[in-house]
Amino acid sequence: MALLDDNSGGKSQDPRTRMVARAAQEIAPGMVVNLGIGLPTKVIDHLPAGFPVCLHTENGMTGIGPTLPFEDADRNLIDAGGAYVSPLPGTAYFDSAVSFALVRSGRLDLTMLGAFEVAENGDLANWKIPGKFSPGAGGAIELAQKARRVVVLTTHTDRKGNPKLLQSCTLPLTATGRVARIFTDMAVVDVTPCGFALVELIDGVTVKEVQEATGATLHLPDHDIPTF
Amino acid sequence: MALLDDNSGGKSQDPRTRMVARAAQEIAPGMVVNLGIGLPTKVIDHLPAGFPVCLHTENGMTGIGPTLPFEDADRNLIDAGGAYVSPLPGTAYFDSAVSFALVRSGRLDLTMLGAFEVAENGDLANWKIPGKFSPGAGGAIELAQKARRVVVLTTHTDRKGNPKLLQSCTLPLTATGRVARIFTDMAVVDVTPCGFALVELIDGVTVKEVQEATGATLHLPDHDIPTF
Amino acid sequence: MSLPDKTTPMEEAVAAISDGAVVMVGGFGVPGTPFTLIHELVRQGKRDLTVIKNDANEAGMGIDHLISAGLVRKLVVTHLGLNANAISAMNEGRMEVEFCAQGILAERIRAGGAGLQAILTDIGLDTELAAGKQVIEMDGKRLLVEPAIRADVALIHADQADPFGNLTYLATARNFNPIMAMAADRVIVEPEQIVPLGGIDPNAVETPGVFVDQVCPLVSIGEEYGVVRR
Amino acid sequence: MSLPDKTTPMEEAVAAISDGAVVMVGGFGVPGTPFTLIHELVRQGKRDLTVIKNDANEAGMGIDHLISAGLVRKLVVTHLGLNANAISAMNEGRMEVEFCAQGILAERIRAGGAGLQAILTDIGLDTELAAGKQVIEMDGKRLLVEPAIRADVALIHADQADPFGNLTYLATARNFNPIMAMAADRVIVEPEQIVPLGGIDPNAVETPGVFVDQVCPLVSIGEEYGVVRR
Repeated sequence: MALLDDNSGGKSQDPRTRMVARAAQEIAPGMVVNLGIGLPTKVIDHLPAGFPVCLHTENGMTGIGPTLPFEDADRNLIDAGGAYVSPLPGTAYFDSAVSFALVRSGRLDLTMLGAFEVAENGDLANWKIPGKFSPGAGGAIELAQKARRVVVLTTHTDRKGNPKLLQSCTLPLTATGRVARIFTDMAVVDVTPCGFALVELIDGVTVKEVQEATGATLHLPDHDIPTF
Repeated sequence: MALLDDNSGGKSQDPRTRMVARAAQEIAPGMVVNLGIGLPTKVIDHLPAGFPVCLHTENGMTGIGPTLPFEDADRNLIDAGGAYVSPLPGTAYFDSAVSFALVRSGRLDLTMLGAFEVAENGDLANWKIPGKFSPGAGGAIELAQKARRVVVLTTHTDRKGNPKLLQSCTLPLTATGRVARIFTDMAVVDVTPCGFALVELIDGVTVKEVQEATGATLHLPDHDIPTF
Repeated sequence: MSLPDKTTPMEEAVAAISDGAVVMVGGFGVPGTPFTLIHELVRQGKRDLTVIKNDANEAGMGIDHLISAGLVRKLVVTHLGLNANAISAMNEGRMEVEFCAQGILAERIRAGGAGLQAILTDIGLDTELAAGKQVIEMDGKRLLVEPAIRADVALIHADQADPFGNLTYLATARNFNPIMAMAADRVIVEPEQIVPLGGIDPNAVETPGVFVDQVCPLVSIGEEYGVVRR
Repeated sequence: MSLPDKTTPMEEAVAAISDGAVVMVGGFGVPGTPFTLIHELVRQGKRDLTVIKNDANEAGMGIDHLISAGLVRKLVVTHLGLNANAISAMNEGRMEVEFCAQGILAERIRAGGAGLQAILTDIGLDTELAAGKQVIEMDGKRLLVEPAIRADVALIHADQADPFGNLTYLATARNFNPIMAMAADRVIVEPEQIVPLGGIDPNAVETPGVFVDQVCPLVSIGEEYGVVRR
């Protein structure tokens, strides 16, 4: 719950927390939203209490309420990442077929996903590093391919400092041309017909630093770049 | 409930009632059975009380109990023919997709259907008389094509006295080669690789009479023909 | 987090349906038929409709009001033997009729609701219902390609609804309602009862509200919802 | 009319599973995983199995016991990132792994349960999951043919069962259980509670008993069904 303070008061010093808090603003009232495993799940902690949003988890639930501590958990109630969650008034449970019916038939307004790589044409790779780590795609292929809007939350570079925003993906794809926006620990970047466009910067990060950490050209606006 | 007497005591004078009572004996304990609209539905009245059978109706129910009079009917509970039925302990309701999932995936041991025409190769026509009466097939195509065993209940001839058991059907087909046995108001006839085989006769009907009312050769057994 | 309220006056919900719309209508016989929504559709005189429904109801009931008023251009149906008006309209060429095997109609609608493009099945392969349909071969077997069906609007009758649109159904009034409630761009529900958010056990929800667009309060359950003496 | 009793001792139900069987296993993470049936399968040492499951559980839990005992020839799965044993068995070639998009695995199983032969979908068309799959054209669009999946046996965890096999599930323990409970030649259920016939509201039944073959009483709900501290 400490994260909530970052939302209501001054900005966190931690760039990842700022990224997550900024991503939370992407959610408009009334949306149906799926938050992918990992960083995206943390977005839930940055939504104001009572915010009108229907959160979906692909293991069979709409209307996710706050995450629960171990002591209060219901053994039958997890999200797709295994976190113990709670119901809201109006929650519904359903099977895995219905859960993806919702995704594929266009009832999901927004999904936020993690990434190994994102390309400047909107391609996404997040399920397989051949020979190293192949966890499987879970529900990511359908989420990426069918949500009305797909955004990515990711560190701007991997642990070795290599860029994750690239001219083209090198890993097996999850979906092609579907990513609209990327939230990182340095910036907000849009995918446009011309490639990556820098939209916002985290306070204290320079355009030069972001460009150097990016594996493709960042198009700049002709106005000052807002910070977050 | 008067029909129950026919089952427990002497034989009915009405050949149709005898046909229905005879057909009821086709149901073995433990079966899952669908009774088609019309004559087949009446089979339910000839099952002994508490007989272990799971009756299915395609509008979304397993575990059909006795038919109810108007006064006791539940407005939300009908069978596919519109009769008011009752639940049993263990009844389940489900939607139309699940209802036919059950049929197509082989969970239906037996269906009893009505017929316009049956051919000696087991073809069935019961949904369309072009230019005259085209009610539509409802669920008959799937019932006829996928139930493990398909039997037909029908008068031996139509209202004008024309045979309904034929060398080949003249009307649009419901399913090909699926009918195993036919119960009529004259006889029980099996569909065999050699064509129609006379299995049983209603008391008082002769082989000659049945053959004359049939539009294809009736193969006879080399033993006496039982009556019912 | 909280879930939005989708309660809408029926007149307003139906007013947004266009002439020429493709409309799915729940129900199998009387149970589950959205009689009040149908009446409002007739009252507003929406025309040139394509109606997708299991059956044509009976003369003087349900979608027969649409058919008799000449508002139905095409009917996709599995059975219409109980409605002489529908048979006449079909035989006289006043209404186009497309017959579908009942479970395949259900699966095509479900496929539409599930965001699939089609199903492959051997049902009806040897019947005239297969005429004109694409056939493909898989593992040496011929199969019919049965395209998914979606509608512009689905008219749904439910037992209970909460304001978010979570729904329950009773007995055989369920039938086509849950699958149609997933397969339309706009899903309009007439529930017999509206309960507060949280009034339906989340394990008992049959149609998750996320599929539902408008929940229209019913003023009363009329005679036509009742037991029909035959 | 009355409905038969399908209560069966678990040892007997599992004994009838053959070596080499294709086995569907319910569950998504801990909820809905039939841990006790899995233990009995390991105890009886059934081998050369093809297991179809959403995920590989975690090391030391659920189907990891089958994998670690070398009883799984092939695993059809959507995600196994939480089980290092499964990843090793895959990487070292001791177990064949077929990945499937999660919702498409659900739909292929559902299609098997619904007696359909395949579904057509655009999901995964531009990914390596499409490799080797049949592609057909419909209305000018390329679509993948995803064949239906059926199993010899499905192992199901339910909340309540009656003796006929009508089932209910709780919260997110539902997941793949209702669809797998329709898609196998023999469906074996471990319910947390067995109630008398009539003890489940017929409107609340999630899996109709007609799909279920054996209902196996559970002696206890062990620790592994519980809340996992991470």
